[in-house]
Amino acid sequence: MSAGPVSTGKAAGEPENSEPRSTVPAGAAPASARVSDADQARVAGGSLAQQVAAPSLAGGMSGVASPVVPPLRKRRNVLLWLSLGWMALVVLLAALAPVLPLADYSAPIGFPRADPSGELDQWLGLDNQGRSVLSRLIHGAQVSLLLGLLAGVIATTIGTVLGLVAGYFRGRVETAIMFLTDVLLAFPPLVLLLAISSILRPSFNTLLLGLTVLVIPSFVRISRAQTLNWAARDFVLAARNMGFGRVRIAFREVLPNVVPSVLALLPTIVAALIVAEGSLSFLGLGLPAPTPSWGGMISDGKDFLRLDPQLILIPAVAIFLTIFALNQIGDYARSRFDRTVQD
Amino acid sequence: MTAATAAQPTSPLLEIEHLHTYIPTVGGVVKAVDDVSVSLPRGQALGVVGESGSGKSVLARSIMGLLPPKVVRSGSVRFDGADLLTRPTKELEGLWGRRIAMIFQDPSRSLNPVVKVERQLTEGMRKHLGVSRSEARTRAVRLLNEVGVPDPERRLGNYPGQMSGGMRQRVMIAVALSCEPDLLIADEPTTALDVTIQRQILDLLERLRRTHGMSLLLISHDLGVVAGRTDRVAVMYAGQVVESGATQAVFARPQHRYTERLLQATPSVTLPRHSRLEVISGGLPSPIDPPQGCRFAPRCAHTSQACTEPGQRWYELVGDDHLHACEHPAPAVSGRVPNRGVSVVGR
Amino acid sequence: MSLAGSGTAHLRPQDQRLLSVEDLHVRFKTAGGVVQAVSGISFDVVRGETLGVVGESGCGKSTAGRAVLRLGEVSDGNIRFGDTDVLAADRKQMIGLRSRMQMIFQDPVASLNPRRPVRQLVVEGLTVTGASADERATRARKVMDSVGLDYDRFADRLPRQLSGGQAQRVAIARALAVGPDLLVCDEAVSALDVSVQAQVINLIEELKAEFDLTVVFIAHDLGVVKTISDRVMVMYLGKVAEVGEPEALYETPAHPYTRALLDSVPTPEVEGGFAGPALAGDIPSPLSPPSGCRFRTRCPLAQDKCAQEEPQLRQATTGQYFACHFPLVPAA
Amino acid sequence: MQRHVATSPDLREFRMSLFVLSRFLRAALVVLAVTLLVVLLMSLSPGSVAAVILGEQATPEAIAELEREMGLDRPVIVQWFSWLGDAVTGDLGTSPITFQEVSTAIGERLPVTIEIAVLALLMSLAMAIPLATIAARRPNSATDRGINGLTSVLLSIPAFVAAPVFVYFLAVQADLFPVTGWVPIEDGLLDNLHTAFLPALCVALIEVAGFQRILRADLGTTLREDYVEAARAKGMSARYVLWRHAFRPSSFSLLTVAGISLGRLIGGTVIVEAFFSLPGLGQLVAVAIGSRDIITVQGVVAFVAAVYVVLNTLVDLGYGFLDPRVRTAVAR
Repeated sequence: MSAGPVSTGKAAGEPENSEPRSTVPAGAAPASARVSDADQARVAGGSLAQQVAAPSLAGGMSGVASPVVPPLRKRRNVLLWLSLGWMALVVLLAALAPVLPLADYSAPIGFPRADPSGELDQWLGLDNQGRSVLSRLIHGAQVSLLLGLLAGVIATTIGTVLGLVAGYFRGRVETAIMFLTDVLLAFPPLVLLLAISSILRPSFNTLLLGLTVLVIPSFVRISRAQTLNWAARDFVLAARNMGFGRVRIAFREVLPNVVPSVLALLPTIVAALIVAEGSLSFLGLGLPAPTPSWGGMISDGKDFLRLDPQLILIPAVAIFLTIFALNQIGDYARSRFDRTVQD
Repeated sequence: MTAATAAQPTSPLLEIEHLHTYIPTVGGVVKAVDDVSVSLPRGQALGVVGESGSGKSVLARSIMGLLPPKVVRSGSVRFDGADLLTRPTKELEGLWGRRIAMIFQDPSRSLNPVVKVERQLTEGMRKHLGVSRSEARTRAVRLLNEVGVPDPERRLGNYPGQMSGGMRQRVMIAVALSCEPDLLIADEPTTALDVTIQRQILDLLERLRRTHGMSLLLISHDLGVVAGRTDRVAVMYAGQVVESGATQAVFARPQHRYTERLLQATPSVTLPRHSRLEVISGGLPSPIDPPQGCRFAPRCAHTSQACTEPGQRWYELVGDDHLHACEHPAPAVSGRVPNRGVSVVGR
Repeated sequence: MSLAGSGTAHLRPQDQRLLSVEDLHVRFKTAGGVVQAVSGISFDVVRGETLGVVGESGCGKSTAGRAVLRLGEVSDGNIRFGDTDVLAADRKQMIGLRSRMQMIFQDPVASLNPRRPVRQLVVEGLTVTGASADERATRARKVMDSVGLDYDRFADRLPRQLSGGQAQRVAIARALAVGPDLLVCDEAVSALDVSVQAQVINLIEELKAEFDLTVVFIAHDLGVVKTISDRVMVMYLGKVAEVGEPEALYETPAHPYTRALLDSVPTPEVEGGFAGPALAGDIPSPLSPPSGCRFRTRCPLAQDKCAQEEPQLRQATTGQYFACHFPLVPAA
Repeated sequence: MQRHVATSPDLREFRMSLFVLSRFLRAALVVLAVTLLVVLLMSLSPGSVAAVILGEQATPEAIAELEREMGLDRPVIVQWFSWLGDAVTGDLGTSPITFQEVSTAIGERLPVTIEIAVLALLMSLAMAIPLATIAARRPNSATDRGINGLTSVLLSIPAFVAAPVFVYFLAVQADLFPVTGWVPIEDGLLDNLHTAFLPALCVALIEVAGFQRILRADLGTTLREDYVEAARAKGMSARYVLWRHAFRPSSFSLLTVAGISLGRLIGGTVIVEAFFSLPGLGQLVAVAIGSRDIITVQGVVAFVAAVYVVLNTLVDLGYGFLDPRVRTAVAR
């Protein structure tokens, strides 16, 4: 009633209707009893009112109390914190690898396949060439993480822009971009990687190129789908109505809404990239020896499976935990930032 | 509405007393329905009106028992004498569709898009009435005819996507009608439809209710929809009923300040050009932590200390079978209400 | 009078019009064929008045509203705003025009970018004209004040932290900020609850007077349109059925469709809830609209002539204009 | 705007076949582009096939001579056309290393790869479907979260980790399966499955999570639909509603993803084929890449891409036939 004091006409001068109210304490009356006729009184407006039983007084008075319901507690996501902890540890160790007091990853320091012992370098034992497994594990993390992250970030950038352009500007540009995406998707991924690394000789740069190309289509697709979704909303029309140009609307209005969903995909994609890199190394087409890599360590260890399974189990556990942690973080990111999941 | 109950010669078909429906969420417990008592006599139509957030849709689902497991209900919902709140789901499933049927707001979403009309229409009959496939089909054709779906034989083979919104709602009504239920709960049955189609559906509901002797619980945010098509009405606000009574009486002499305001805020086709609408200032109270006493008090212009005392106190307007929970009821002659008897146009 | 459209008899003298639309056609290509969303409608809006546009879904009212602002495709027709030909305007002219014509959308929350705070949203339009940050902040305060939103309380909120009514106020403030002459409200109150709807309608009325606005108010609610409009246009399946002053149109409708619409409005004021009989049948597909009069398939008065000949707009003795061969009120 | 559109059956059929045709045309174009890309990639390779054939002692003149004979000195585009011309007749060339026709080599290896891929797909679906259905029944319950955790674990076991670890525990320690080797299906189905089980399991695990999640998510969405509530309100039991109303509309994305997975698996069994020494396509291509047998690589990649694209197109079309919503949308 924003009109002020003169709205209902009668409101100001109207007598208080509280007089006729029964003096019987409301909740005391039995649920179906009526207040006796003596309590009736004429109300100024002409209506006859009487108080009847109060069906709803709080507390035990009316017979049925409101139910006691504990509110839902926000679940603490223990796995998420453990995952973040593990990733922090891996990143930290990988980053500090050069300055850690570790043996050289490429030089033998004892008997091949020596069992683990108390010394730091031999803490996880030695590999089939007598090199420190711990040192190779930590240095291997460096390569895997760096490749996965770099390829992921580059692909995110390229993929998001391509998807945005395809989804917002439509027409021929979209046809061309989506056709290229389909072509890339049609390549068997591992075969594509194998081909690239065998033709161009495996090096950090060729692997980076291969891995980036491999995952760009995923980002193009999600970015385009998100763009289509957001561009159909009225705020985009409102922005056009304000006189903004198409490029500005695409990048200033639509893009900020698309980015969270795309970024939420990043951890999962990084995990997939680490798997891809591991697979290549496992097939012997990763970075050339003696550069260590987790996939390569498993490959090296597989001939000694019967007697020294730890050579495989140690890198296997490291890979498993890392992928698991990244996927957990990815799940959380998607549930938190991907608006389409919630809608 | 216990007082009203006592006055009824026979027991009502549906009698809800002190119904609470609380929904636990991470932010707190939403008191979606908070101590509601209403009853629906046999063969009558009860309207429930309220704006969004008033709890009217949750009320419908609480009656049925169609709620997620975490939702907590207390009080009682007696349907033909039996308290539905305490019945196991298995037993309720025998009731749903058979004795209580329900139709929903958006017919394009309440029919399964990938299942043909025939199965959606016959599965209830096959389960509850145990009729054969061909018998169910015959009945289905008859039902579609009755609800005014042209060419029913062909329609049975259609998917819902191949029909218009009005046709889909007719099919939904046929589904609801298929086992001759005693009670039909219609939750905003025409909100998603155009006004001329809404009219057709309301007329259809009215006709079927009379020919089948059904009771109807009609839930709507639209006062007009409820006004013409119900015998009794309950007005809900923030999870509670604030006023109830014979529909004519409530609309002619609204007592609760909320009802009064709601009527006045509704733009009518009889209003003169640029007439200033009466508005209800402010917004809905928090459903988690509602104000004590009258929940409308924070938005009301006629409040006193009494309004903030905990609980609702009920008053009856004698002669009208008309209850309200307002400490400062609207005078019978107030605002535009008396003028509302004028027909839309002179014809 | 153009023969292709449904007539232009109802248009007022050129010098009074702020906006005039003549023989507007909008056709969409879909997988199922060509949708005739708007088929040759004409209307005008005089400075300072409110034109209400009513009709059921698919009647083309929103499409027409968007066409006026060039927010949608226009297949054919002529739209003039002041002395500018809207459809022929180049980029630069269009930017100027945009600030003079603003739109309010149905879903207020969806019409606001979810990632921007209210403070930025309300002055979004000023960045086009290159206003300084200071100017924008001052203006934001001022327009928010005009629509009744407390700057300090709402400035930093995001759209999802607003109620429907508050979001619609923000949208109105955003439109006001650029100083428009014309406000097109596309179902601007349809998504709101009755109590909030009344607040927004009153607000639009107040602002109209305060800022000297001309309004095109598109809605499906006949009551809402009646209260707010100086002139009402009833549309059916892409055509104008009837147009005129609200009193004449609501009290003595000439077109059977207008009559049917009014009779379909449920009202607490009449015994039985409705003033007249129901209208049979469904709205036909806009892919293949009926020949002649588009309403004839549902019209209780339809005759052979209605299928063969499209009715043109004529004036009724009661003042309004209608497009019907067999009107309820005789033609003047 | 949803409305009923009556289209004649003939027109509907025509639109449908147009749609199918356009999908296959697109698929053919994608395969063409893949082969072109392969040829381009191969041409970037330092050192030609000729050099590989002639060995390290070959003189540059001899290499150039052989290159001319093989047509490798022509522009890439010309080489592509000539390869394409042969390929459409089924001739994918002859390996200069093994002197085997590439098409014959593919024919020999394909059954092994297909068996592993299909077996893996069936295994993962057999795990994913029950897990998803159980989880969807009680959203956010301990069971739901437990199942989600389990699939997260499975998702984190890549084939190159699974293969040696499973072999160590199930073959070396428990002696349930052979460590490596392959018994063709002709030599007995049981023995064949005995050798195929572990490799298939290794690639199946990582697929489970994807399948489970997509079905779980779709079931979750579907179970919140009004029509599910409406079916419950009819008195249908929760189990009936889950299987007869919710499952089908929820299974379409799973179907798509499974189809794509099958395509991907056919080109992605390289790791297990290498580890378990299985005579499949993956091994063929791995060996070919190792020996720089470009002709074979080119043939296999083109073949696998074609299989992948055709499978995807079929799944896409199958979608349309299974989902009446899509069907009506296209046929309109």
